[in-house]
Amino acid sequence: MRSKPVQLAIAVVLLVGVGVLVAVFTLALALLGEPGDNVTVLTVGKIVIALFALLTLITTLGISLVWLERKQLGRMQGRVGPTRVGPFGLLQVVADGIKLLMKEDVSPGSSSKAIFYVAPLLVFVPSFVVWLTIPLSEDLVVRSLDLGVFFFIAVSVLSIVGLILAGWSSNSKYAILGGFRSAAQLVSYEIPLILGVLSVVMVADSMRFTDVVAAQATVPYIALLPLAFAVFFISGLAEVGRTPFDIYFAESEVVGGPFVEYSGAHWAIFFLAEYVNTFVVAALGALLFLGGWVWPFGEVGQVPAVAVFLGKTYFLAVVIFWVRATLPRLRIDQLMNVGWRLLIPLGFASVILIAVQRFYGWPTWTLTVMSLAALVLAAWVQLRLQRRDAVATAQRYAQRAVTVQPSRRRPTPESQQA
Amino acid sequence: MIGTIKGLLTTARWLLKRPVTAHYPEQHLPVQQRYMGFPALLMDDTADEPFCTGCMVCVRECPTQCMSAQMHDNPKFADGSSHRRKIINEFEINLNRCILCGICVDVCAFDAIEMSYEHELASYARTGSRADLTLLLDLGRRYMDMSGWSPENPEKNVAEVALAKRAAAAAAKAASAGDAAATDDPTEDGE
Amino acid sequence: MTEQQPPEEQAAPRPAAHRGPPIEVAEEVLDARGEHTAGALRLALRDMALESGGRDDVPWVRIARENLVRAAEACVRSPNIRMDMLHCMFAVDYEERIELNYALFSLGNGHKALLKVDVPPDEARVQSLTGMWEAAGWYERETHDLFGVEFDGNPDMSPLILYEGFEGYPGLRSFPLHDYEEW
Amino acid sequence: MTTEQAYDTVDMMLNMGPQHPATHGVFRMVLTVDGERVVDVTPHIGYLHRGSEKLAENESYGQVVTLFDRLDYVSNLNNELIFCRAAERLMGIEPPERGQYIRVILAELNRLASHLLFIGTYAIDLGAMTPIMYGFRERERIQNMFESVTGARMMHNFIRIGGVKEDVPSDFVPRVRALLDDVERGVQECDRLLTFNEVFLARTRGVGVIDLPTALSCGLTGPSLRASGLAYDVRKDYPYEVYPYLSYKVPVGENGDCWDRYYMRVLECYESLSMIRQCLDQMEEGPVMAQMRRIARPPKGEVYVHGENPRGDIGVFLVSDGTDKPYRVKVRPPSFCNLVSLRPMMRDAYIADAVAILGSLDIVLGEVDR
Repeated sequence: MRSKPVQLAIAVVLLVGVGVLVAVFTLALALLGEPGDNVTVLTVGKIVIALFALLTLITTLGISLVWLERKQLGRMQGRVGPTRVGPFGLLQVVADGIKLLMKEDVSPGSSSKAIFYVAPLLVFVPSFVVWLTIPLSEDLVVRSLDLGVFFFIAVSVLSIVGLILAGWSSNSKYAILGGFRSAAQLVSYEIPLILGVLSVVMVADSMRFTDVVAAQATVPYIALLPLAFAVFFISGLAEVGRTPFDIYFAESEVVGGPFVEYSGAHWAIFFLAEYVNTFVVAALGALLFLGGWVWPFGEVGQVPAVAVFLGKTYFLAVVIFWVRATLPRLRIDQLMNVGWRLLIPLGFASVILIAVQRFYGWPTWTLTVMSLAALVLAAWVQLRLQRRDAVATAQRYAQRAVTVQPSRRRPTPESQQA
Repeated sequence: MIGTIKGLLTTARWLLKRPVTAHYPEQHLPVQQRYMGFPALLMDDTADEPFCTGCMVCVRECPTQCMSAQMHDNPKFADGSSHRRKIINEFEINLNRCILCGICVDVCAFDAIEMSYEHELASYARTGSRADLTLLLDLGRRYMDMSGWSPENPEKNVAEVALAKRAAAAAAKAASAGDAAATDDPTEDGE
Repeated sequence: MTEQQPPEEQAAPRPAAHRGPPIEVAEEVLDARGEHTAGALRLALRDMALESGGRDDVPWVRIARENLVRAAEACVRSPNIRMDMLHCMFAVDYEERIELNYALFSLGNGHKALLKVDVPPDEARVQSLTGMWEAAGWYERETHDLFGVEFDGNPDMSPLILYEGFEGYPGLRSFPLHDYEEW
Repeated sequence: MTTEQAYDTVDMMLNMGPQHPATHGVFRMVLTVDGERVVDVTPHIGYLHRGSEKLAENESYGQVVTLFDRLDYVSNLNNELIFCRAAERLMGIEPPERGQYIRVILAELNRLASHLLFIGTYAIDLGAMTPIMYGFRERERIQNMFESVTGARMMHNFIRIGGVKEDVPSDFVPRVRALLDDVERGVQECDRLLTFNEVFLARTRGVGVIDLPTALSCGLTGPSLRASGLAYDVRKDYPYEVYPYLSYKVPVGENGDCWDRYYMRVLECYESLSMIRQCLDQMEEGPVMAQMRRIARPPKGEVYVHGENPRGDIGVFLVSDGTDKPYRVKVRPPSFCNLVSLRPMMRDAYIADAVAILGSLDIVLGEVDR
């Protein structure tokens, strides 16, 4: 254990480091220039530098989530989480990363080497590319596309290819099972995810992230569209494979799924991609439903705006980890049931509700009411079908238990004397 | 739904509680008084020699045969500073094989061996877990200091008491003008 | 470690653990429950029982090995016994004979009994009871591994707890324990 | 024409174990799977076979207790108890009452620890990672208690033939009472976290169903058998030690599915708590060890004794030839026998269910392989 001053000093250094990262990111945006610029060596150089800055930022955000998850899970389980490396174990993830990079990179002898080594990149690149349209604040965005939301969805789906290829090329049974699982799961859950996002787009009337955020200046969409948020959040969990939907790399069943044969740096890339994806889903939730950087203060300066946005994002990430600390994982058929029989109908219900409200021009609060009603209905059905039965069974067991009375009496002192 | 919410609240409650983790190398959990660590040999300070006479009972009774012992004639018996005719010469415990069952302590008639509080004897060499007489006596010394150990049958085993008793008996015999016969001796021949 | 205990415990007399007089040999007798079971068993196996005895509530009946399946069936079918569980099955090597013991339990009627079958070591072979209790399969495989007893009718006699190609039967008394080199 | 015929698919052999996170040690099952469906399962055991029964033939009676410690290494005291009971029955001695109370208290504490471990590992099999921490936290407390009584956290060698090694420390009763309150809170916490959790219910209810006749035929015992609907508990049906002095409940299930097997154990935790409290109330001062010779040398004879372990019905068959070493020791390990019912349970299961079913049997490989 280091002394307090040293810990504080390292914490300050880390904070400054994050600040520098954001500054470098901003600088990179300035360097990137406009797409119409003439391509010269200088612009290419600038773009390369900018991409590196972007990559650094995203990596840092990703590994910050690793730390957050470990720490939070630890505390929720009565443990302390990482404490050894750096203050509060902040540098633990860096140490892990270095360890992973230095490990021997083993691949199965019968694997398809080319695909095997390309697959991690195919998983990581989409989660990197989606950052092109995700704004950290009003101006802090690489390209604020008109179809930003669409671009995000279109690109993020690509990572499935990487997962399937990883599973396929490993030539391992667990990996192929995990690959199939991931294909089934991710493709299925794209639909409710899109439906949830579509609800927001319908209300905001734009696919540009900054417009969506601006439209939430007074009321965040989570208050307006709780149903859409629930659908989006649950399918978002499934999209990034967080518990209870982590079935494609379930340790206790398929031992890591597509990643089972990977080691060293390649595994580290998968790992990083997983957390960057988690961050992306949390950021998307913050942008689409929690009002991004505008709410609760309205429009503020550049730096507080980033802080507000990151705060909301980390809050959602904490909720994701909280769910992980609590729930077991579903089975593949149950996962499909939840996706196709519950989330997609609910997603369509949300879309239809919004369409009706828009068509007839009802006041916006009716959206909240209708959304909540649909949510309550779904919850009621679940309670009725599943929980009531289980609780009744448990009560019956408690009553049915065979009571055993003492068959012999202990000899009391009186009886012994008698 | 309700079950999940209850679960979420249960896990959230622990965010506010203190973790139960012990930071191991800095913080050692207190060892309970009866803790059975690796066996150690104890020293009879009054004669400056181990209690152990090498009678081999523990060696025979050990379920894993992790011990070996060798006795020799006690030079101190000759000069009268000890009542032990035989004394341990070499004693070795293979701590890799020891299963900490405590049977050796149960069978020892001389209070010579005790389960000490030692449980952190990791070493880098494979032979590092072979504890010889010196190490065992060191461990025993540490155990005696930590636990305030005193022998169960001092009149039988502690040299000072036994010698005093013998002297007293001899004096009594001398007083009654009888021939001083050999007093009963607790040691027995091993092997 | 008595010294570490507080003084009031020291004052209490130590239980005279190692000093008591030798205990008389307990007779092998059945209690009421065992007698009840033994009576029912005698009725069911009257023409097959070679020898019987028992201790406390576990009577045992020795039968010839040709009668094993018949006896087991009688134990299962007989309405006042109805041994519904094969609690355990094991062999004891008495060198001149291998004794197979079938511990039969009737959870419904509260009976416990041992069915004993002797097989000669040079021709250790009995009928399998897998048809009656599914549990018999694994016990028989284990007994085959350790004692080399063959069970006719067991569908799967592959080694259970030893590896394929293990030589010898380590459960037998004649199997060397210490001077055995595996690799 | 079915899909199989149309596409000429073949079943895949999936080798689960001996190094698999969910097989609880070195257990291996070869699953024949059709996609995610399990068609057949072949369990393989023996990776941890140490020949305990053979070793016991060459150890004296006192030393055999240490071997029994290592069979079911999460409920050691229950194992010690059953061997000592067998030897005592053979020798015709009965331990003093205080000794019996101490034995029962320790055995029930061990049952609590074992069930807490089960709840935790079962949750982690199903993907929930928190209950194991809560379960282990309480188990650590129980093990601390063991350490203060027996001197060891797991391999105690405390229950001896004729009683227990030594009397409990003077502050034992208040400490255990405080411990029980803590553990009760811990069990409730796990209960709240898991029992009625919707995902947990979905994963365990109706999964791995085994009906009573099959369960009996497979030799299933313990909580797993009670989950199938038969109130068979050795403590109730063939009371031993001081169990007849206690009043308690034997929980019985109906469906025989994984959730029932899990819930039986949760309910048993509460029953164990109540049993220990009764024992503490009833226990009186007195000797803890019967008067017997220093070296146990039972007369010639044989005895079959069984008792209730956390995992089921453990039986010990002990043959003595009159020497100080047993002629033959045979253990009927509950986990071994419960594993026989794995195959009937796995009908129509998914791969994920295979893990859930195996976890619900709560096997300990040290005991399966001996």
